[in-house]
Amino acid sequence: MSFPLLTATAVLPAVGAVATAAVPAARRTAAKWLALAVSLGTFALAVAILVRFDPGGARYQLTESHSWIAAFGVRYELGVDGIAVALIGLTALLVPFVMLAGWHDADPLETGSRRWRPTQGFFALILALEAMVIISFEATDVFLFYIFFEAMLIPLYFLIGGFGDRAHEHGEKAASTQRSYAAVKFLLYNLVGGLIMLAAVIGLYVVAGSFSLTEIAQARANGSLHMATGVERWLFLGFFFAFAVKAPLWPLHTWLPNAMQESTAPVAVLITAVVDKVGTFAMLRFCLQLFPEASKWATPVILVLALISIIYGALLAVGQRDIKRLIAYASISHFGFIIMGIFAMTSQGQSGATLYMVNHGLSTAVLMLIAGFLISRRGSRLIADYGGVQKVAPVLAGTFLIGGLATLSLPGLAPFVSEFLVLVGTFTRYPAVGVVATFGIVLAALYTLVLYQRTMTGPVRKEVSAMPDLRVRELVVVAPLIVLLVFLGVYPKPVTDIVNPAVKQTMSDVHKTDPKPEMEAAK
Amino acid sequence: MENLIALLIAAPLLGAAVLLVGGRRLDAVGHWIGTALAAASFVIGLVLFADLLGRSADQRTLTQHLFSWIPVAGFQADATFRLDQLSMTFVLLITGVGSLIHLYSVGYMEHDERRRRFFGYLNLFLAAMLLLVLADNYLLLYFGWEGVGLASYLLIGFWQHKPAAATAAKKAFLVNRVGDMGLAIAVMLMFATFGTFAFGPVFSHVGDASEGRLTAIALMLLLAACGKSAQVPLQSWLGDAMEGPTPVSALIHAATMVTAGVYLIVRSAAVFNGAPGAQLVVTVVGAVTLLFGAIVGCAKDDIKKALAGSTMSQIGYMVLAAGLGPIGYVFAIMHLVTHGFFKAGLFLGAGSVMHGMNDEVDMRKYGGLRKYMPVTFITFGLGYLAIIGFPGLSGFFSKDRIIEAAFAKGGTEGWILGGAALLGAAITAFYMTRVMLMTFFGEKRWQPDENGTEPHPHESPGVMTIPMIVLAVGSVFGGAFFSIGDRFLHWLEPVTGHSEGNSPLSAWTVTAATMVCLVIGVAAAWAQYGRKPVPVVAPRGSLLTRAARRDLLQDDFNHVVLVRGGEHLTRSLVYLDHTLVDGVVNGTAASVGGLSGRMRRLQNGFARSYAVSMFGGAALLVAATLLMRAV
Amino acid sequence: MSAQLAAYSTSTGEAFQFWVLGTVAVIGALCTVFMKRAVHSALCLAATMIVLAVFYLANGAYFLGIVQIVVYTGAIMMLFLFVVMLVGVTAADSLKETIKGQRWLALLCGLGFGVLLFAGIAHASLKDFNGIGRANANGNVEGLASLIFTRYVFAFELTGALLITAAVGAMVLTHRQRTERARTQRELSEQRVREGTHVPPLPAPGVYARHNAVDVAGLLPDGTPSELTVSKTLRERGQVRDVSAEALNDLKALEQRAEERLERTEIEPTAFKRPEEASK
Amino acid sequence: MNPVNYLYLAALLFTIGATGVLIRRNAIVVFMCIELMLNACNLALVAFSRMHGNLDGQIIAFFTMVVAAAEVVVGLAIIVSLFRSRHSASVDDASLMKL
Repeated sequence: MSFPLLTATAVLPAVGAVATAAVPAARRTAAKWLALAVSLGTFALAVAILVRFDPGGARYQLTESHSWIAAFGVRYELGVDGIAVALIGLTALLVPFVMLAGWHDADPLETGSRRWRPTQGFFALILALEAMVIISFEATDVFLFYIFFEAMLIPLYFLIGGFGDRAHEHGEKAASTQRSYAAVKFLLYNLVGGLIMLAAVIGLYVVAGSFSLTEIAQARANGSLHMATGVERWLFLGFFFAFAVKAPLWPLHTWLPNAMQESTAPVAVLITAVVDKVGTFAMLRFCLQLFPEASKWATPVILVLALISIIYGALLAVGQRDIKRLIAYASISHFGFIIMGIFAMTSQGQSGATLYMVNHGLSTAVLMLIAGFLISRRGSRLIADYGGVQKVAPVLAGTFLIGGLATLSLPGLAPFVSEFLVLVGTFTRYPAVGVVATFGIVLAALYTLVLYQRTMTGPVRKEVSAMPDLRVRELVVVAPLIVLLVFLGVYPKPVTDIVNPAVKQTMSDVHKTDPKPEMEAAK
Repeated sequence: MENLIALLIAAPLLGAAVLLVGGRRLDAVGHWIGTALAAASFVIGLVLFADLLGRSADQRTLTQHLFSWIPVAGFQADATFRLDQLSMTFVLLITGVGSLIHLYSVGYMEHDERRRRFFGYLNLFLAAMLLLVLADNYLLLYFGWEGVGLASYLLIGFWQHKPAAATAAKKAFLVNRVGDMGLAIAVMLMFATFGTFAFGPVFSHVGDASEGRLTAIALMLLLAACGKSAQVPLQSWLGDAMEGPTPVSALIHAATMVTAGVYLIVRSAAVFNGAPGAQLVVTVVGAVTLLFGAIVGCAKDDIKKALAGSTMSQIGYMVLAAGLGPIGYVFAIMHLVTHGFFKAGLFLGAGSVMHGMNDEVDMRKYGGLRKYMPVTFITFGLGYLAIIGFPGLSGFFSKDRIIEAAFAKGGTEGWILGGAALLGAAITAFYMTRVMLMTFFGEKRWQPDENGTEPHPHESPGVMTIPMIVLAVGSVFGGAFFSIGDRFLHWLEPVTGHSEGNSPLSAWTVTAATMVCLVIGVAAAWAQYGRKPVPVVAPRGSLLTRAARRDLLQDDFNHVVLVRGGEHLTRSLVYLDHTLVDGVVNGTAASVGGLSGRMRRLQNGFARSYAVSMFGGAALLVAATLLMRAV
Repeated sequence: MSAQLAAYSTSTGEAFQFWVLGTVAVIGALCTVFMKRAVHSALCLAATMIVLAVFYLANGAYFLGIVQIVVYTGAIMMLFLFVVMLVGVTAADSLKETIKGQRWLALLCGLGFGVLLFAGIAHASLKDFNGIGRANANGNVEGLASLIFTRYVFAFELTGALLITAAVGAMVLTHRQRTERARTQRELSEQRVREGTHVPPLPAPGVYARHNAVDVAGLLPDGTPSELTVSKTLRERGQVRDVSAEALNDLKALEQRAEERLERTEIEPTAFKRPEEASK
Repeated sequence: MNPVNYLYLAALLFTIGATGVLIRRNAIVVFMCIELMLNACNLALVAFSRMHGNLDGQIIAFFTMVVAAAEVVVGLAIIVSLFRSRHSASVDDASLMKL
């Protein structure tokens, strides 16, 4: 039997989390380095997956399968397709940067306390989260996926509720109240979604008699498993609701701004760039594959909701006064694009949506992490408290602008490719939807440039006049991400090559083909 | 030879990367690196040009395939460049004028501590602009299209510490984005119609598509062109864009970027030819803009804004010509090129004036500068003569052909369009004469500023005057060089196609009418600004003047409808998001909380109370068991 | 009554015994619930248990019957009485209800539950029954023993462990460890001086000609008894004997006798009502 | 007479005991009522034993007694220590478990 690469990729950070948590209180620097080393090791394993993965090969590769709870037919089944490989790569790539960015975020305020070990906790929780996210990307057993889909709420809850911005305009007490509000809100939203999904998971087992994604999909494909239309729709809705909460789709989005606003920038990055991607990923992998007919049935409504997300998120981003909240609403807009791409049911749309997941992870990471650096310097999240930063910290402002340009999908940066694919993919099937969604790119320019203008340009405000520029550590975090953004914007082929076969499979799952161009259709 | 095409772009791109990433180390030499790379691109352009000239007319299209950019099933966007006569013309214009302006900027930006970055942005612009004109498909064109938008944004807002500059930059980007949206939709429409958006296949399959589709595509392309070329209704950003350094105004907002819309229309000639309705809209947009810009140009006291109005108006001519179809394409491009020379020259002259006048832009505070800045005066004056269409100079040839073509459109439309073009020519003569008179003639009107320092007008250094001289030469001889023997027509015809319209008026009649208009315009300006001294404080002016000073109320309209309305919309949405969407959830939570608060009272802490409920529960269980039995 | 007979059927004798003793058992149970004093409740419960022991015997459970009397009534109930002596007597346990609606709810639940149980039993078809005779053929104790030490041996062992644990637990619970040193008399007196209350020792109980006990309060000069003179425990239990009236009566009687002796008038002595009869 | 009557009696005693638990506040009396309920159960078990003609019911009754003994020991110890700390044996006084 070959080396269980997928298991190793998930287990390494899990073990690392335990080890990091066990580092004695006084040696917090050692804990940080340990965690960073583990995350880099995980990245190496992810690269190994990437190398071993053969885009032209079987649908699920590097599969592992072991019996787990025999009584219910629950199996420990792992396997990755191109979409999963891309997202695992993204996750493993971002975590080391996130750690570096949050290097000092969890240092205890008063030193010398022996029992208080927030640093270890912070890094251990990040690793634990990484492990859970990776295994949910790998799982091809619905039950296994469900467990980790839910379990990742636990570390995230503590990350949101336990670690906030160091300086806060309303004082520490108010900050902690708002933090716990945000954490509880996050938890409740996602738990409700998860519980509804659990019902659907059980329902699926009752109907299909198995939790195995591959088995069910196969049985559906060859007609040996017939689902009544009503049953399929209900099950689909159960799954979709959970993913829509996590993604988040309007009107289930309100937890995200709170969570991102109150958590530290690295955690906020983990939320949008990594964890929320599990939701959109699962729509592709589970909703479409298990319930193709119901997916097609629900498409009109979902497209409308996605459209509302796009426009609504962008409009609200324009109206925000808080930098992080603004980025959160921008993300809601972008998730609208992703979901739209998935449910447009064209290969451009779905490839675009998958690329979008990766690219949005990178672009939000850049923007959010730099916003975090900015906030930690000034001690305020309010846009109005800044002005003229460009003059005192040109590199910070420049990288922030690049992050912003990526967010508004400027060609040459990675998000453009995916956004355009999504738009084209949607347009060919639903022209009106595509046209309305295009307004989103104007609004994206509006909120990004307004943010940049108010914070970075204009006369230098007194409070920011002594602001230091990006430090080496911060530059090390940002620069590779920017390079990657540019590279994937100019040459996205490496990712599309991995993604395309998987998308082709998904398209055949839902029995859809791309609409023919009008010209050929006329002939 | 094809492989050189990528180098055209690579040179300035390399410059941008080196200058922007290189950091302070390059401060001392950065501007020379930038200029050298721009010049290198120009040289490569010349080499390619020579190569093209060496080929027969139908062999003059070179393509270079670099790599597959976005390969997704059925959607193939390649990084492929296409060099034909049209793009060659642009390459030479962009790199030539670009190199000159780089050189000029070395002097103009000498005292700016961020000069290195300025050159980085200029190089970035060159790269993006070259990408725009060299792209072989619409998506790559879109890449360049937004790239120049970014460069324009960065350069307009170069002096970011000035809030006006930052706002103007943002405005320019946003208005351009609206246009970009049009281009994006056009690309999607092409993909949905033809299954591709590469130039070759699209143009060859135009005949297979329905006219409705073509009209939709053409109108979306027009929207894009309106945004980039500052045509009505998306023209409002150009005036504000003058907040940027003057070389930027010369390069981007006069000579090259703003003409990208014309390029787009001419490049998509095949599509427009198939959609006569859209062509009509194009001509209307062009005609309206040429008058709009001209009127605005008459009222502005800011020398750069007056020139910006002029730019708008001249591009209006080009769009008008492009909308006329095969009879106008060539002349649109020809006017574009000559305009590139003289307008860049005019802007550089304006920059030179500002340079000598402590960055004063109000023409009412100039006056009599011809004595202090002879070189600037002469070059500016030649540019002036060129733009008003003085016989023999560039503008005369190119504008005259456009007016002719407008009449040649035929029918009522032809008369209206031709009349508008003629009227525009008169107004052009008026406002340019006004600029000339207010700046270089009359008495000196400048005064010491608040700090008591009086400006000491002086001629600019050589690095600045040399480009001005070169451009002036171009302005004088360009038109004649192109027109004599119809050189330009023959050069460009294989790409755009050409047909002679049947003008109701003979060529000489049109020329004569143009001359009459010219004289009227100049005379009117002389009557108002030459004969009597110019007041330092602007008079209140007529209703039209006041409206024109405010860009014919376009900004006020935008402010009231879009900005205010948008603010209200977002604010109410933020409120609704908090109260309604969040409120529903929080309300559910609150009601559960209230219910449990009431339930909590059952937990009174008395063991006996709990025992009662337990006992009651047991009784219920017994009852349930009995009932089940009974049933 | 014969055991053999009880095994197969119910004789008239048993019926008679059931109705008589059953009534006693129910009355005992009711008294357990409704007697005001815990001691009385305990005694009533003991009575009920003894009746139940008889019923066990009547049902052929000889071993259990004996155990019921010896262990339950004899040991456990005595344990109850001890604890009652320790704590229960102090609490003036009124039957007045303090929790709103508790009594009604309790009665309702009880009634409902009882009705349901009765209905359930009536519903079950229990017309015929096997006597215990065969099971008891080798003697009841032997029968039980053979079951306990075979089939139920694990449960039996477990109950043994349980008993030991319970014994240890009881000891742990009732064992009181002094957490602080007991204060000396000197410290106590110093504290009293500091607080300014009762610097001298408390007054002694009343000493009378016919009453000389610690539960008799001393009289203040105006003839009312002083609470301070008796111990706190007695006060809490309400066992202070007020002999003031008696004393006054005696005084009256003495005066009257003196009057008679002196032959002043012939007046019937007015008897004071004694507040409480002392326990004899 | 039908031995079912024993069951009726047991049910009656059980109900009385349960009601007592609910009504009385003196912990000791409450405890006695619990004992009454246990005894009622034992009576029922013994009656069952007779009806079924085997000794299992008696065995269970026997175990009940043992467990009851253990329970009484611990329970009374709790009452004593409760009384010591609170100077009261009322169950209503031990109501600190509410918010």
